[in-house]
Amino acid sequence: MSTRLWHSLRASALVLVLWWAAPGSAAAQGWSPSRLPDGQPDIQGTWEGSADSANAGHSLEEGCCDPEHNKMQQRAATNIGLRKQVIIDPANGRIPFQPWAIEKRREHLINLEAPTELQHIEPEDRCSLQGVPRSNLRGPIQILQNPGQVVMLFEWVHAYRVIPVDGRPHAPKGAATWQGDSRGRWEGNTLVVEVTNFRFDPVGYNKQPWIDSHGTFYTDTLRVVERWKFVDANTVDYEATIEDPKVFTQPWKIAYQIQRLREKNFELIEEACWEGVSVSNRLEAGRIAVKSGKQRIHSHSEP
Amino acid sequence: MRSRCPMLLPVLVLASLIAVVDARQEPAKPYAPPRTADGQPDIQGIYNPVGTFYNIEDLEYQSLYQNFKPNPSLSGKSLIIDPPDGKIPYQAWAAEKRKPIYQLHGDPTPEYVDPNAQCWPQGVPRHMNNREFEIFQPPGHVVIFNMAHHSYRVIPVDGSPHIPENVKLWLGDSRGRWEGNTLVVDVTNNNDQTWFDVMASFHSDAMRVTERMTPVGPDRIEYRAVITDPKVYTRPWTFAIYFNRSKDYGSELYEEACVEVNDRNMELLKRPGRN
Amino acid sequence: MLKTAVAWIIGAVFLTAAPDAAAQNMPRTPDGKPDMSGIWTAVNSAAWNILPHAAEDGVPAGLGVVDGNEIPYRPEAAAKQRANFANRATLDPETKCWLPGVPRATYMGFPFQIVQTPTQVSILYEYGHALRNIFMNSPHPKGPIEFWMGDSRAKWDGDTLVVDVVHFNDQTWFDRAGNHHSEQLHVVERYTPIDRDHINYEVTIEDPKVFTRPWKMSMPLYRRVDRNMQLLEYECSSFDEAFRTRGAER
Amino acid sequence: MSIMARLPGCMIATLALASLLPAPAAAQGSGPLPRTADGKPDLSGIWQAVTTANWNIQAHSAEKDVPAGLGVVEGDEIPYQPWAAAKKGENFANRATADPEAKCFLPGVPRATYLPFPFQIFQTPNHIAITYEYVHAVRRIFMNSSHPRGPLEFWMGDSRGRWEGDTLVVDVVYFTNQTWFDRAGNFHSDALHVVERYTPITPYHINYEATIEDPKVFTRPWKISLPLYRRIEKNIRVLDYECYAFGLERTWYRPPE
Repeated sequence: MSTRLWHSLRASALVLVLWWAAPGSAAAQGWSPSRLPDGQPDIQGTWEGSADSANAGHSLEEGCCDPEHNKMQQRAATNIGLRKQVIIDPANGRIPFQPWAIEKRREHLINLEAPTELQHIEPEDRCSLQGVPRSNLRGPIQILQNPGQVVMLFEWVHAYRVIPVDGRPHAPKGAATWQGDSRGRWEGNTLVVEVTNFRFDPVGYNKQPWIDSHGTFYTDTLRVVERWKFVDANTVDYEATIEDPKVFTQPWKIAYQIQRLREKNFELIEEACWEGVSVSNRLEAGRIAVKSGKQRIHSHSEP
Repeated sequence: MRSRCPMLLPVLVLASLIAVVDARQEPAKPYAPPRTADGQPDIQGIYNPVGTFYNIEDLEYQSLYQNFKPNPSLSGKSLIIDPPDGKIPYQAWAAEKRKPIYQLHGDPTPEYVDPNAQCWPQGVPRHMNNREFEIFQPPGHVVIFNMAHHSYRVIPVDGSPHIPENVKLWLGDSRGRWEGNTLVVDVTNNNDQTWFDVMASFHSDAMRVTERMTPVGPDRIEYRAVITDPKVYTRPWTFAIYFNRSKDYGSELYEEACVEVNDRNMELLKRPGRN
Repeated sequence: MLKTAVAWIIGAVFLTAAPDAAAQNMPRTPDGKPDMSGIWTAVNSAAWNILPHAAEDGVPAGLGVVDGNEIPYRPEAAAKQRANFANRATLDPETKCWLPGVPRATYMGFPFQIVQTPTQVSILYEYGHALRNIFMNSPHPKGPIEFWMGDSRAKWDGDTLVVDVVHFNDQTWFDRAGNHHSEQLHVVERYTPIDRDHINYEVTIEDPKVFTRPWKMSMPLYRRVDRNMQLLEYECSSFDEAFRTRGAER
Repeated sequence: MSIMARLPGCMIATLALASLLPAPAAAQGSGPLPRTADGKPDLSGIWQAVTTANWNIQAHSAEKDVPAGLGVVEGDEIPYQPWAAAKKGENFANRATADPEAKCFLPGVPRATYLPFPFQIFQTPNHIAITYEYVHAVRRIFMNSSHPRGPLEFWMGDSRGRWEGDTLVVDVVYFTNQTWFDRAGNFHSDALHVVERYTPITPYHINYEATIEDPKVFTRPWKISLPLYRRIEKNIRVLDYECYAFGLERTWYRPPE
């Protein structure tokens, strides 16, 4: 007979036990953070991916943008491509798609360039949630902590992630979500988060997040394990292993640095993307491009 | 019960008493029921209403509904004890609206079908005037369970206020209080979709009913309902029946599904040219 | 009257206990404030209509949440509400999956999670992952600014969290019955914990362009005690219907 | 016995210690449970389940107008016999018309409990009544008495109750095969046997469990569990929801405007 009271008592007791188990590794090296009442390292504050990962959200392989795109985004014309290779495994920095998936991704990239239907416009441009790890690559992340959980708030589409660290089980498989179902645990100063139960659209792959705008899709067997290693008060060595046996030939890994925003009393503001988006002119342009036979693959490296 | 002319009042009271006297066999001393755990007069049990379901204004036509013979001996008798003529004091437009139902009541078109025939809740006071029902008195409440359509009415006797005015309900919003051994119930928030009998005796959503249930013996309860509706009647009117405790029914009402098995009945009504 | 009511009702519970008396079994944060962190839901039919209403197809009846059961519209605003109601199937911003605004986000029937820290209280709504960051003890930025969820600044009044919200746009409704407001809407929310599992949520609404005087609504919020309760998602902008209409828009 | 009594002292101080104790048999919860004269927990009052189980008792993602839910089935798996699993899929496909709730029929048990409508419990020592807002469904739970001889068929079944400590146990048999457990097509046969357990956790929460057994449809018994919340709004009432009458209201006799 589980009672609400009994359940919460047991849960909080679990966190205490968990914490004691791993004091050794924290003291060994690096930062010794202040502690919250439930023993978690205090990592609250606002963080953002460093400059070298700036364009990774668009494409984990190539980064993004061309001069004209940058002008539109008021960014330096030279802000093109990736400063630093974000994919560290496989070493060639490419996503290890299975053959059938390479074909599917090409199709996405062609449609991306000349969209004629709503399905061709990639989820981010339709103001959808970004899932993991892509949510972390889109602007500031405010971290709040409560006993037993880490909460991440984003500006983009007012998304959020709630990461229980009290050892509770994953939600049942049937309750898939766009942001995935996160479960975290602390290993010293490293927050390890396993994310499963991602929302999957078996038909068009477009009513689910893409891992990047360059058509990187996944299926219901996607599993992401993030490691947020807080090396000092202002720096996180972020690493995520992405695994989906139906789409990729091997688990692959991305890594980059996340820094604390130094701006004083920074406040996230409301970003109402869906309320303001209009995609009809993009579709119009796409139809014109297709009619005039000018379809080409969306890319930043080819001339 | 307000009457326009105060002089009339004693006559009316006298008249209703006469109507009651011949029916009452118990001794003159008023009956004092036992008490429930929370101090209410205990009138729990299963009862059969002694009234009529077909035409509360003229008891002669009770039987037509089930194709039996009319009963001339009851002609002119009515369940309405005020006004004295036993008729519902409709305003002119309302009396006019009711006329077509008289020709068609034996074979009504869907538009004129008795809401009860569609398994809709019967409304107050009709659901007390139909078939066996049970009075159940848990702490702070009197609850009426009907066999028909598994309908129920919850009457709090805790002095709580009525619900907001424009939330209209099929069985209204009842508030009860005990005056001695008489349960007085004020029923507001009635919607305008129920009838008092098969003959389209209708009311508006401004109807208010004040009921008085008085146990006059261990097995009999007198029931009076004063019905007020300024939108439809020229004045309040009073409806009176009584309940006999049911001896043969046993102690448990069973479920009687209605909507679930009613599709066939509704089809019968939809004959060519009628739906 | 209450005493006699209690005499009649040994079983039923009337939650009109003074909040302070009951609030001491309320967990507290290290800085001594009631800890309202957790997942909550309003259990009523205010999402359909904040005024009392009878049942309709798909719409449960409701006793309403507005004090006095009446919204003091200006004449032209009352006419607009009637027009909104008549065309609610297309005019209601909820049908376009737009952010619901305040206080509507609280009683949409979906759970929301309060994340309480000394300097900021964030409220994460399952509906459309709406998000409110409520900043403690700091002034509103200078306007005019128009946010869908307004700009929220809060302070504690004893055990009550008082949230002042301004800088709205005029696009959201209070419910599905066409009750509306202008961009001059000013909302003051009072979250007063009754005990560990209940909050008395009271909202004062002021909008001189639309109402002749301020008015109030109030309702209890219930802490969700389901096993392993967590927020899920209602990403309604991704459902086919919203998807298609967005594509066709000019 | 004061209903307004609250848990003495502050909860936090005992947090660490209490968690090491074995689960308390009776509910300690916040505040002592209100009790009836015969010492039983008093479940009287207006209650409501706050869950998406009526859409689908299993875990499900959101769809248009359908909120997501973690499900209420323990283990999230319903042990259908093979033929029955196929029938469930068929039900799901035709749910818009095939669901008895679409025709406003009585919801059956345990579905009546987790419909998005309140219900009122009236408790007396030998008879407990539950009146539901949805289509004024009613259940009469007769205490410490046995089921009548069958075979009988009721939409809401025949309920017989007893107390096990502070838990009200209700044995329900004699169902029709017409009701569903939710809008997702989960069904049963007339051999359905449900055992409900109402365990008050605090004065405002009941832990509701229902063990479902139907040898004609499932390979083994399975269980659902969910909390019931006491509705604490001032002057809360069970109203009505007569869905079969929607759209059929008559106006031919309304008073002239």
